[in-house]
Amino acid sequence: MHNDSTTHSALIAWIPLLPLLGFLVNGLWYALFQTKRGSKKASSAVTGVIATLAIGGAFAVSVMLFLTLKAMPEEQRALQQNLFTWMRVGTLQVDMAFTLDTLSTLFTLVITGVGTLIHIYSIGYMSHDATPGKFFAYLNLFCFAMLMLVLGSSLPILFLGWEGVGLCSYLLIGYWYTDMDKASAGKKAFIVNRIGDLGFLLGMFMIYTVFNTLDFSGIQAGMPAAVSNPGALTLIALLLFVGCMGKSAQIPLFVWLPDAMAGPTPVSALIHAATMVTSGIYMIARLNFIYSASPSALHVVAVVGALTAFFAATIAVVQTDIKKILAYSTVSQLGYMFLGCGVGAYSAGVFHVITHAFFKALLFLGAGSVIHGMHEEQNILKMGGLKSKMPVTFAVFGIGWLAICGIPPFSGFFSKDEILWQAYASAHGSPLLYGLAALTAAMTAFYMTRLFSLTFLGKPRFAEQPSYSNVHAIAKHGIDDHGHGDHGSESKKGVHESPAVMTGPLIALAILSAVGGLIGIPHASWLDEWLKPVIHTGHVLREGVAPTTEWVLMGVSVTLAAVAIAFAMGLYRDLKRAESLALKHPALHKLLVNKWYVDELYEALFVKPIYALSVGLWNGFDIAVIDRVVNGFGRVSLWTGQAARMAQTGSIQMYAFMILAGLVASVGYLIYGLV
Amino acid sequence: MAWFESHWLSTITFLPAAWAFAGLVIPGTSKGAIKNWTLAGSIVTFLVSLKLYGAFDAAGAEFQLLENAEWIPSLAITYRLGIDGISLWLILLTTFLTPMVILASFNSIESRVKEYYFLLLALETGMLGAFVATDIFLFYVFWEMMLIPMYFLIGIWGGKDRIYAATKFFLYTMVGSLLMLVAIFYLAYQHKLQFGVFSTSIVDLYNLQLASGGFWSVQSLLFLAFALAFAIKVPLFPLHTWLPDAHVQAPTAGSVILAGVLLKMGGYGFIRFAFPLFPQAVTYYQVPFMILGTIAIIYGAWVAMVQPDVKKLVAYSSVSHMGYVILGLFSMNAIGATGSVYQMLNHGVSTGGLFLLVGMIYDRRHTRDISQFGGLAKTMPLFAISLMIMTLSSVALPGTNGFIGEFLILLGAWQAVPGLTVIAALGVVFGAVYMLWLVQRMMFGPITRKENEELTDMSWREIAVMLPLIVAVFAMGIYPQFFFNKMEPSVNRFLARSMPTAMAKARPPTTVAVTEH
Amino acid sequence: MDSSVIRPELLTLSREALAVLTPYFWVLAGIVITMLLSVMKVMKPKWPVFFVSVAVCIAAAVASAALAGLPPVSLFADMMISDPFSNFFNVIFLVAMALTALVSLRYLDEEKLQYPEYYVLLLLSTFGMMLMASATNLIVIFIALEIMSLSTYVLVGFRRADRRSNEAAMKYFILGSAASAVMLYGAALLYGTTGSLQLSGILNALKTNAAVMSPAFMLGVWLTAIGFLFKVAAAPFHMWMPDVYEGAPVPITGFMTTGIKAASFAAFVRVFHALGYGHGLSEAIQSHIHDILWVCAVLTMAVGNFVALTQTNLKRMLAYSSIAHSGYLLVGLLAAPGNANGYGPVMLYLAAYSIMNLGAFAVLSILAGRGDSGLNLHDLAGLSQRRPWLAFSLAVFLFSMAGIPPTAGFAAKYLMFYSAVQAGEVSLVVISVLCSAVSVYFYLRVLVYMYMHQPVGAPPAPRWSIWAAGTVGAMTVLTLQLGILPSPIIELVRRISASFA
Amino acid sequence: MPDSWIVLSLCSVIFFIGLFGVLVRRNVLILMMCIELMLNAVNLTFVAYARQLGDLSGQMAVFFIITVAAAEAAVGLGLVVALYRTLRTVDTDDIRLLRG
Amino acid sequence: MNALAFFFYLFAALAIGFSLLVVLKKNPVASAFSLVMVFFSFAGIYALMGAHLIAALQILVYAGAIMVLFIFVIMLINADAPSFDLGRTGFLARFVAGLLAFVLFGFFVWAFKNSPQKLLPGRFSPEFIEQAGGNTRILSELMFSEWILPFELTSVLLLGGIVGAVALAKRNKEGQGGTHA
Repeated sequence: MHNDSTTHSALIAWIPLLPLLGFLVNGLWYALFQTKRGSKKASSAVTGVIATLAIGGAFAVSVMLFLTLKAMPEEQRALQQNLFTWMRVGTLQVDMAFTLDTLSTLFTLVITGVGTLIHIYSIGYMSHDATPGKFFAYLNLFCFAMLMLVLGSSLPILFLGWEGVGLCSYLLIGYWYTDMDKASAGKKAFIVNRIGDLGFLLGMFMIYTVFNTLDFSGIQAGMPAAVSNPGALTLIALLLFVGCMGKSAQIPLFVWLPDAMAGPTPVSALIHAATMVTSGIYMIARLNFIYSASPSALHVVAVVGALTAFFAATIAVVQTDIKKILAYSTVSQLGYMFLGCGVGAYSAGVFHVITHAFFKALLFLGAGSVIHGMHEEQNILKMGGLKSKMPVTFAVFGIGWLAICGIPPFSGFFSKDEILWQAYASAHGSPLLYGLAALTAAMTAFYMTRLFSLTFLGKPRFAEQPSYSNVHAIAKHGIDDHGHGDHGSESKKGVHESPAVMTGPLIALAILSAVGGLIGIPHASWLDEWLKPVIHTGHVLREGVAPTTEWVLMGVSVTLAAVAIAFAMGLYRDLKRAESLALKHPALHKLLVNKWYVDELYEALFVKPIYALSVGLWNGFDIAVIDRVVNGFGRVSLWTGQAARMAQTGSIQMYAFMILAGLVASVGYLIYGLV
Repeated sequence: MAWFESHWLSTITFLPAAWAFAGLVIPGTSKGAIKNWTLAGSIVTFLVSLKLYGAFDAAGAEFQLLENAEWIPSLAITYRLGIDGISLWLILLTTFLTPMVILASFNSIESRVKEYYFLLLALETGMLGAFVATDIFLFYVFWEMMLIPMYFLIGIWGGKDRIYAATKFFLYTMVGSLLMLVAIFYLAYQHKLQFGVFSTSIVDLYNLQLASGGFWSVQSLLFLAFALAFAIKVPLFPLHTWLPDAHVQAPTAGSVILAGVLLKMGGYGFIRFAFPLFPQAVTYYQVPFMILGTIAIIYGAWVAMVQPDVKKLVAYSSVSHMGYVILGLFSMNAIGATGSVYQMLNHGVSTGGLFLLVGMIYDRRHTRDISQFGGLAKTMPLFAISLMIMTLSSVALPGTNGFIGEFLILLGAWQAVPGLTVIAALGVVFGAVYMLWLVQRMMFGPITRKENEELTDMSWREIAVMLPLIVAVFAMGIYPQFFFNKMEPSVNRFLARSMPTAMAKARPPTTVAVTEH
Repeated sequence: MDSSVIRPELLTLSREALAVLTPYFWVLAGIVITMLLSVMKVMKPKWPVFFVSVAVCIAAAVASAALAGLPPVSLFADMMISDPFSNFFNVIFLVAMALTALVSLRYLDEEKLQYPEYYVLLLLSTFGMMLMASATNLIVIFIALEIMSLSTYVLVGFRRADRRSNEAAMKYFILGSAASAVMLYGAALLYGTTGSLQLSGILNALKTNAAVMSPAFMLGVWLTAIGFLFKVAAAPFHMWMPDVYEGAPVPITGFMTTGIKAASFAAFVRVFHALGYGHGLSEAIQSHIHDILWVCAVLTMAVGNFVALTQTNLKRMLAYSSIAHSGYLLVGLLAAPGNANGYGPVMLYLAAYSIMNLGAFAVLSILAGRGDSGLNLHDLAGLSQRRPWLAFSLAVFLFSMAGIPPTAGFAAKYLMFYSAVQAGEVSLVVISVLCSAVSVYFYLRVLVYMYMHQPVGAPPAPRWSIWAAGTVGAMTVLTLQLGILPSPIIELVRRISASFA
Repeated sequence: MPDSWIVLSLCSVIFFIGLFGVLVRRNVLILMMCIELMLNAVNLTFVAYARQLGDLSGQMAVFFIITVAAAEAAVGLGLVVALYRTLRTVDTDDIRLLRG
Repeated sequence: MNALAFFFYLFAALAIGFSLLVVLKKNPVASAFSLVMVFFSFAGIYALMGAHLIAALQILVYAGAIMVLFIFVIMLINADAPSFDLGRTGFLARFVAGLLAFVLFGFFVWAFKNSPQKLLPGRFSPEFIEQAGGNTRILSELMFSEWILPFELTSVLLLGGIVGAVALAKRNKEGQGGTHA
């Protein structure tokens, strides 16, 4: 058994290494043979298959190890692998070591599983791209980093993955770099994340000063001693949460995520919906013992989560870009997850991570399929009636829609309801939080329905022939980005269903979204059981909360969702009424359309002032002061020289006079000394 | 052969110079021959210097591969060489970078080739000498001799304002080092007073007991004299203004050597001399210097952000990065110090690489104005990849060398002065801002100028220049332990020396503090 | 008849006295022979005169070097002494003289000044210098100084048809005579207050009789000092120097910067020593004279370096730099009593300075055009391409003057400031090094023109001669050699100054 | 015979008159005369001291100084002649070419 | 006030007066002749002090040789025209120069007054000189014994003077170089 587990432990490294391998193969291939001018572009099939095999292999290993874990007795469900010592300086010791426990195994499964599907999907989606090698290399690199993040057995390793995924999202958002907006979107994502990472770093330092180690096991071991110092723990928890804000797009650092939709849709699905953005929840779940030890920190997490959920939902209500809507809904759902963690229901948060991974990936890929079919059209106002045009997409999208709206028995219902219940009932929860969450749930249902109906139902609101925007799109993207080099010929066929290679993964995800919730049926939650070794905190109810209330709330949320759906269905049967509604509250509408002017605010508060300050420092201090002082020394010396030159008049009398003056002065001093 | 066995350091130090003199026989007209000869020389030096890695035993004595010969007995000046785990890596860095800059200059330098390569090799000897010297006078001699070739490299093959830049560089450094010279006299004399004999050997000077406490104390003044010289070299805010000019005007090789090695002289000087010689003074000035380092980090990053000239941008980024070095050194703990030493190596690799890349693009477009570029990733993908990798190393992405250095430095500084570290850590963000913005402006977006459309990608020669650096970036990022293993004992010794408590001193600053309160 | 008045024994020279006098005899013989050659018109005197003067110098130099080891011998009733100190300086003078002759040969041809008197005067002034270094009687020192000066006045004005040369000579003469009058007045006061003109007598009087230390004595000390300060061009008595150096023929300028400076310092050292500086005899001398000299040194360094920044004529720039170097030498002089090396640093510095300066002026005399034209900075533009080795040598000399390793100048400065710090003159040393940091700028400027500018116009064809080129080469090698291995000469000067004090 | 300090003061009067002359006159010949004045003052000092010291080396000194003065005058006047040849002037205001 | 003193003051007055004339006279010739007068009065003082040989030399060498040389040159370059160069020195310059000179003079006088002569007199007392054969004899004897070196050196010095004068004064053979500015 033990021997067996060690042999299995040796496999852990392969989970991240396989994608890394895929990255190297594709990347080097690309660098060596695809960069020469005029070299024939590789087909997305070859590179795509390589990449898919890499991630697929990782998935296989994950499954195998998952089964191994499952086979092990509950209390010792954890596999360790230590590759080598990364840094050993003074008392600091960081090993390049992996831990596969019940928490990380879930994440590896989701990452590799969903990842595989998205890879497959991308083969079709990127078929027209000029540099698929690059794309798949990046995708694999991302999976590698993400897996490092969840497998690392110490904070620095986690941070390695943490920043690695940030890098990949930067690269993939700016994948179509010839478009300056997309490039800047990538930069924005990286930098906002960096701000979060700053908090993460400081959190790590704080942990090191308190626990004198950065290993999760070590930290956990140090907890008993550390609880005596709640202030430090709170500080740690909050600093780390700043990191989560960045990575998981919470207030105030969420601004990058909507822009991140500039990337190819599979990227949005994988990175900005399913995996990367949830790493914040992973970390909190991972360090749940710290958070549990600091109620105030927990409360902050909960409040921020709830507010983010609500805030993002409000914006999503009025967006018209299909991907933007999904993006904001992602932010909102992430808020849910943090709310869950914030009320101490870590497993609920993790649960929602998993279900959300399923249905949000599904929704994004569906949207991608729509966009693909609509030739780069992303504005839902220009869609409609796609039900008939792309039935498969319609069907799977529908499932995703129901899932996110929280309609039983779809996965979203269970996870979201768990969170709602905990928000109300948990020791850290409160009716207020619940109310906000429930309201958000309703709004979610509303805007998702809006999206769904405007896209698939009703009559088409677009010309059969490629609209101007398509041509525009081509012109904008040029030949090498999201391809459609042969757009003209394709557009003859007009709007069309996507190929099987894309619909296949969609169907798979649809099934998952449908049944995924079953792992967390209330009171029979396999997930809670499974996570016990990592998340010890059972659900303690607030006193005065009757267990039966749970069923009531369940009913309430379902009703809310249903009502919202119905309302939206009715409202968006024809756009006129919807717009009239918008016109009734122009100010509010404007505010929401412009996303509460948050970007503008940051621009005015930070970007512009710092830039101006820097220019000022450069011209006003570096050049005008320091350098002037430095050169001033030289200039003064020269002046001194010139002045001294004045005496050198060339007249003997002058020189003799100087001699006499010197005589008088010196003799005077002598006499003075003698007197 | 036996002679070599006992004189590895002399061999390595003077090999380049000897090679250069031998190269003088090649007629100046046959440029190819000169280039290849020089390249061969630098590579041979590198290979020989690899021997040091094996020869140096981390568990062994403080200074190893010792050489000790009479030089100026009348002044008790000896020819003393030796390396410890810190200078070992700086030496290897030097010998590692030199072949690359030589290779990089093959196409960019066409006039007065012979002098150029002669000076490059002479410069290498100067730098190596400064790193191996364990006699402070010998160190000073090499330290000054380094200036001369660099002065000519900037002044002859530099850009438009090369003469201004070269003179500024020379004078700036001279002023600092002359005051250090006075301090050296004083130290040697102190040794005479305390031990009866003059000595300039640092292992002897380490034993000096110097009065401390307050600004006017001997230690503080001497420390400031040394610190001035080294701070100028580092360069530490606000003494950095020579750097942008020198970098912008210098030819590529000059910039790389300047950033890669010469700046390290400053940090190395602190480690080897300023800290162990004046422990109390170091404690006394710890916070001020950490503050200066922090300012340098933020200030350098901000000013770099708004530079229109890409080379100037990289130059200011050096100011920022070397600010980390100072911060880490003055945090006075193993983590910070190790991080600083490592950061020096990183900076040599990453900034060196950046300057090389800038040089490549300059050779093609003869401009360094960022606004002249844009969308280059399309025409020169390999260049884009290299630039991206160097950028990542420079923004300290985990997995690259930069992260190790900055992580350790900040962690060390956190343990010393947490509040300051919060500010310094902002440099991590701003570093990302200016580097990524640079990449975006140069590489991304549509191609706006048609000169950029026909640019050729990196040639095989240029790939050969960059590849070792790229490998180094990741190797150092993934397995730093390889370097730490040799460094650790030396760093610990250095810290033990620099701790005022380590030696019973006339007036420990703690008592001063007590009396002041 | 009181026989105590006449002392015939003083009229006979002992064997060893003759032995130690050989260098002087060599030079005297040279003077006589060259004069005879110049007056009798049997042949064109150029070559014989040249060879004779060089030969005697070499012979005398060898003799002095050989004598340098011997213990001091005082001659002519203590009027002069032949000790290692004097012989060390004799070597400097004689070498300087020989090299000047070598450099001058072609120069005089080009300038159409090939008169034998030139060499006679050179020898005469060298003779004067030698005596200055060895005289131990104020009057003898004065006469020696006059021998040196008179012939130098003439040499400065040797380009008789050139108004600059004339002007320089006239200025030098007027101010020089005035200065020597001042110095003589000082001598008179010293005589009056101590009752002796012998240095030994003065020192003896000081030591035995406290009453000697009177205001008049102090005036005497200081006026005498001023005489020397004038000769070494210490501020504020320096102002004659730039004009004279610029007006004089290049080789003569080189000769003056080395010979006259060294001779004056040699005599200065002797007199100062005799006047009790550093014997702790009197607070007045120790502190006040020290203070005044301190100020003088600072002024000198400052004026020399700062004004040199503004110069564009190489000759004049080097003149100012020579002033600055006098300042450094004064530092050494001040510090001498306080440190173990005594006057060694001063001697080493003078030696190193002579070497690099002779080299530099040799280069200039090769570069100079008619009437010493073509010595402006821009005339040097691109020299490194036209004359790489000439440029290299000049660069070495300039680096040496700036005190950058590994050159003689650095070794000398090192020993000098090193000793000064030991003597507790830290503030003075700091000022000095800052001044030399300033000096780096104008030395570098020459390099900038030589190496970093492209040639402009057609500069005068260099006046090559095997002799001049040899001189430059030798001095370059010597500069570097002293810089890299200074130990032997440091040992030497130490021994000498020990024996001297 | 009056006190020594009176005699010495006489000497210094003459000396400084000479020095003053050097400062205010422009004619080279007169400058040289002023210098002769200074030398004479020195001579007198020597003699005065010699007398009061009862020592003859002072007078010896004067003897030599006179000789030196003669030689100096010879050379100086030679210079004046040479100068006059080239510049046709003996006025120091006309020899201010070298300056700065 | 005895005769010695009287004559001393007389000569002193003459010396001062004429030396002032030397400085102030416009015409070089006039200055030259006043200088001669100064020399004579000095010779007188020397005589008063018993330095007979010096007095004689003063007349011979100075008044005789040197001054003749001066006059000769003045005539040679016909510089005997009165030159108003004194006027060209600004009043301020003259004033400051005079002031400084006077201050310095003050210093010296102070110094002389405060430097009492405490040395015991040497062996050459007047009576000793008398019985040893007189000032001149003793001087010459000293000159050829103790002072032999300076004596010889003066010969070299004069030699140098001659050579120098010749080198300067002799006409150029070939049209010699140099820049006639």
